[in-house]
Amino acid sequence: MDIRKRRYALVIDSRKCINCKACVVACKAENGVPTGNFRNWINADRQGEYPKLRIDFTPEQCHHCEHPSCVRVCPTGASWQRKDGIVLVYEDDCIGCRYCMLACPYDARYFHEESGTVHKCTLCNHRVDKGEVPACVETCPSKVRVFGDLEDPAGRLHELLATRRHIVKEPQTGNGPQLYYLL
Amino acid sequence: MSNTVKLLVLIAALTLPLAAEGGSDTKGKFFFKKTCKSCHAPGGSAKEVTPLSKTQAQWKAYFAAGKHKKGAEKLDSVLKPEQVKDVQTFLVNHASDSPQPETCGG
Amino acid sequence: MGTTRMDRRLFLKATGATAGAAASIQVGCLSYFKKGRSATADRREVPTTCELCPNKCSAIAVVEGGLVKKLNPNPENPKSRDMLCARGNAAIKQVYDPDRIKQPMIRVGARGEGKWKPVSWDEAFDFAAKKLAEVKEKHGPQASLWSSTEGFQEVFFKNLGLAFGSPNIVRHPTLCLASVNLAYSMTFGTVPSFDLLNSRYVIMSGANRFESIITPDTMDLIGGVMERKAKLIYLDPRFTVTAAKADEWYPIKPGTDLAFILAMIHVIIKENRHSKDFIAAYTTGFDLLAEHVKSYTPEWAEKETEIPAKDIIRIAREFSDAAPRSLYYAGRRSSWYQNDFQMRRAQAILNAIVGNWDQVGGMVPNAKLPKGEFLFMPWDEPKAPRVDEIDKHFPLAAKGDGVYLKLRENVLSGKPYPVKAWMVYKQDPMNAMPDQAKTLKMIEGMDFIGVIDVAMSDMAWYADVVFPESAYLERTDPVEVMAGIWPAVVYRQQVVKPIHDTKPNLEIVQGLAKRLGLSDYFDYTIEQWVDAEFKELPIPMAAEHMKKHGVWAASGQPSYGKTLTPDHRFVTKTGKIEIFSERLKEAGHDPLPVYASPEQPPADRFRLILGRVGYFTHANHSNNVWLHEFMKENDLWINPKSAAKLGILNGAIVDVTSSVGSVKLKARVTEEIRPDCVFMLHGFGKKSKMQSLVYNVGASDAVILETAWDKVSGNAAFHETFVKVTNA
Amino acid sequence: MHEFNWGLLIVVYLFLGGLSAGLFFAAGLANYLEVDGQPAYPRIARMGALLAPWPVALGSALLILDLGNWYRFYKLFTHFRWESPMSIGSWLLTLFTLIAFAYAFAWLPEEWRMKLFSKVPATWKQVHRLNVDLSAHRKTLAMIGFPFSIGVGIYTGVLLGAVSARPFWNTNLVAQMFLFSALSSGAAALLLAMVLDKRNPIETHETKFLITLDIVFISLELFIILPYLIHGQLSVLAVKQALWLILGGPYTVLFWVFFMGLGLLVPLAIEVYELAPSLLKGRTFHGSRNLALAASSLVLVGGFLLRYIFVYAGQLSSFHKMGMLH
Repeated sequence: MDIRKRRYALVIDSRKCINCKACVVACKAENGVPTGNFRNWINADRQGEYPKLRIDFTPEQCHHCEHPSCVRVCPTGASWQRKDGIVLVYEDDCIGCRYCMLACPYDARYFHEESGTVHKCTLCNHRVDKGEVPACVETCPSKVRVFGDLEDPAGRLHELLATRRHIVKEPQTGNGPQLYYLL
Repeated sequence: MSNTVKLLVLIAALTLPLAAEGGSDTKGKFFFKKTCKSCHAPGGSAKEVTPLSKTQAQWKAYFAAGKHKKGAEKLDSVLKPEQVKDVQTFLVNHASDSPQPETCGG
Repeated sequence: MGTTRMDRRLFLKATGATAGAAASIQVGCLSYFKKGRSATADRREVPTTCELCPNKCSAIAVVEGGLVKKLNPNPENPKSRDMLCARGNAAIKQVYDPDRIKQPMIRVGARGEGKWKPVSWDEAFDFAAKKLAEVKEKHGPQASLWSSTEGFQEVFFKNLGLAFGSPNIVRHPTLCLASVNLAYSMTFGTVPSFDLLNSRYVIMSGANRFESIITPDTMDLIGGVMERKAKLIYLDPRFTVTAAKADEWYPIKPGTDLAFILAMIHVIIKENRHSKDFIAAYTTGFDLLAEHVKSYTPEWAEKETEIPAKDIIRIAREFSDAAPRSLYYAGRRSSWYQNDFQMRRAQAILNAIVGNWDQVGGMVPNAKLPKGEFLFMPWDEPKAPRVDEIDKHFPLAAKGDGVYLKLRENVLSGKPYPVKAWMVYKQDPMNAMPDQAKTLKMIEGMDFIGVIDVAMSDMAWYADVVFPESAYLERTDPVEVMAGIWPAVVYRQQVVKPIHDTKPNLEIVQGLAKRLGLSDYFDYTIEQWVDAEFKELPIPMAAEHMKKHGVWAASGQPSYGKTLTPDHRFVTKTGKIEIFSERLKEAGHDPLPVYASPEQPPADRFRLILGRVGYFTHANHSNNVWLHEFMKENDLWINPKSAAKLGILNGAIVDVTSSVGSVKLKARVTEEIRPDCVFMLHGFGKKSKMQSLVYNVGASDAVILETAWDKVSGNAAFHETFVKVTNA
Repeated sequence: MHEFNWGLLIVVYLFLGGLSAGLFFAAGLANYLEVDGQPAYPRIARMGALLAPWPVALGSALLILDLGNWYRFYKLFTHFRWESPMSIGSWLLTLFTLIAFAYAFAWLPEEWRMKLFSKVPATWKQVHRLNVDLSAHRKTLAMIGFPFSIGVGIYTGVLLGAVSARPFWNTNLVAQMFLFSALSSGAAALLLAMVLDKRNPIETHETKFLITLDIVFISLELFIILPYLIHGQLSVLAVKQALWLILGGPYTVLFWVFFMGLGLLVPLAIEVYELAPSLLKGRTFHGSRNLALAASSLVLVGGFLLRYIFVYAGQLSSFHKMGMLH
């Protein structure tokens, strides 16, 4: 097995996002997300006055932060982070206090009524571990999302982040978000 | 085809009655695919033929001549007379200058 | 496999290439690496073909414990570009929808009352066959109407109608894109594809490609526009997602697109920017066109369209400069105005004179792939003429499709002959046709109505007998060749067994045929049919390949310019691209597009415009729980200025009234629409209680739309209705 | 993406936790104050001691009920995560509750204690070993309990204040605000209980003491709320936008009219009105029973509202959503 260090992240070219929501449904199917809850979604920011108008779409989900506040506040350690950066909830330890939901600057978590625990984007770790890409990335028609390993210097992420201007959202929270939005 | 032949075909086409009345397009397609296409298919024993191979006038002329195998054989020997009429209807309806607006699906 | 394989990473690199590398043609990068498919005892992966919209994307269904768990995109199909859209992903919920029709049903209450008796298939077949036979006996076979929508199994349904002896097969195109198809067919002899992947300049009239449906065109264009390789000019009275992504958006005055196009042609010819060599070699009638457009100046067009003349001139120049890599995009659903055909013709002509035919980044005639055909016994031609009198009124239109609205008029009037039985496959005329009251009247006049569908559409709700069709994931369908720039063959095979007492359409058709004495014409199984089709595919072990991969694409290398040889004959009357059309002249239509100002709404009315959103397909799927979450009802878009005048507040309930009906909708007061228009989305306000999420929620546009059609193609014109909006 | 993941149960829990802390603190303080070597307020000390453990016990029960999996609450104690305020809080709360119960036990009158243990079966020897007189250790227990009570008072604020994702909460002033509100609520609750206890009518000096205590705590609370508002206005945009929730947004009326007005300023005015003559002019303090009732009840309502407003408004505040809230 390859024991090279990995750091998974997503680069998002949100200019290409057309709000088709394929990613949202793919995630629902892949992860059995209940009706009314979402692990990923698309924000639409509409501005201007007729006829000078604009709409900006930005896909959102867990940012799999470097220093995730959700993991920090969890009283039982149920919220945890893998070495490769993926932030997960170990359901057996989750008592359902929902403190992590308040602590997430992106509102990326939801309470699963049936299990009484908190669920969130897993970056499709079950797929990633098989060498596949997350369901949202795979299905995206306009290829807004690029999944990859930041530790791979030859990887697509490095190339994009080196050549394109980008931002992260709410860096002031100190969470170190790992969803990179291209400008 | 030499130019002379082309010319002759053209003259023939213009002088012959233009319509093949009463044939069935559906049946024509069936017999064309079943009989003609058994040889006139890509990689078949004879040159590929499709309705688009000729114009309406050219098809009519061809059927008026009623010959097959470069004129060596009568069409009647391959298809029954009624089938010939059906095939003619089909080929004329779908000839290279026929009005056949494209549709969607189906 | 003979296809060029390419790593996804490389593909992204290729599409992400900078403008500096603009000269490179992006081809051959459409098949990616094959994803590892794991197989455990309980888990199967079955390739299939999506049916939720007409694009036919390839999908790989993941089955666990006998249930479809997930649909993944199949990278091998160039036409689905390794994606599935929201609808495609949500197809699982079509199968497991609690509202599905679970067994055949016969109506017991009044029509539309919703009282049903579950019956066996035998009972349903016997009942329908008896009714059909009665109508045939009394009024002749032509008294039956067979209407259907595009789909792999549509052919069987259509054939049943024909074998039954009815000429009255009526399909969806005249509610859809018949005007485009006819306009391009009349000009080029075929409807080409648009090479948006390589185009540098694209103009779209209201074709809302980034929002209403997701196809390769969507993906190619968004890449091009966002990587600054292509410029997109977009005309639409409404600020859509496409408008938001376009380089320039013009809220054109509705119905005046033809003026814009004619002015562009005027500028291009006046400034000598047309492609002279191409025109000389491949077209006829250019001189007549040059004369014809002399009066259509940009200044004149500015008054008509409200687009500044200087912009029209600039766009015309940019368009011709970018040629042949420039396109006036044809659009999909197209039927807006009564001059729609001529507007599309003008687009085709504009494209022709800049010489973008069969060029990289231009319009490309579709490449096809050979496929075998199952030869079944042919029936006698129906004896009666079509009830819509297509030969008389629309001699150029596609005969096999019929003209829907004219057909309804004639059925209602009983002339030229009565139509008393209506069989419907996969279609919802209740919502698809304007003026629902008329459709209801037509329903009332029927002695018998039978509907075949997966879900209980509004049409099914009004039927006498409902035959539940198996969902696409539950059945095997005929093989389909997808012609295009990158042609492919796709196959839909059964993924899971039907979960309810449903049947594939072929078996339903056979059940009816047997009782109608028509079995001889349907004496085959779907497997035989499909095997015959596999036989002529130009690949070894075709059947095995298709079952394993679900799709076969040619090398992925498109070829351009095949028709640009001196001896190529276009499938037109002259064998050339017909700028001037003798055939149109013969049929009594304008041989060159003539502009007439559209009627404008009076001061107290608005023009109602319609649209689609890619979460739903027409009136379908708004009841799909995963898609319904994105849009729970439709609303009425109205500009704040207009709303203020009427005292309408955002979110208030308003009455929207036309000459044929009235609906209630929530007002969405938004800057994103012209002040003289209001907009509503299609697909809500269902009458069927078995569409429980959208039953009586929002409103159906069909209730208020007035009947109008394009003069040449007979295509329904959906933007010709003026409505009054008042606080409810 | 539900807007409110924490609801009324959490509000009640935060309020009750603070109330216990305040009760314990006031009671402990009363225990330490002496006049001529004699406890100055023994009845206050006892009343507070006996009341203190119950609110927090009830509050903790509510908290557990609010969990998605209440039976997994024990997992809070199989882990200790120093980074998580909730983890620290759970331990703090538990220890405080135990101390508060022990302290209450130490204040239990002899006959009550005997009566209690008489109900325990004689065979339960281990239990009977607990039947000891702790009254001599009251001061020690109060001393141990003080930091815990302050800790619990602060913790209820830190629980919110530590959430960096919510600009409405994320300032160190929230902890102080909650602490002083807790202490004030404790004093007010004691006053209320003493006034309501008709068998042992409250004495004037007791009223005076509790009112004085409450005035001090309310004033301190006000001195935190003002900088909270001012600082927020001068802070980064997100915090400023978050404050809009109580400065024009949906919680404005609740905050200013009900919390600041009825819950803080009105009781403060009543208490000052009662105390001022004796303090400034040296007149005898009378202490109106009705005014004491009104003031103490209003303080409790205010304490509850503060937590209500913070729990709800705080959840609405967010760095990326605030711009769209306006």
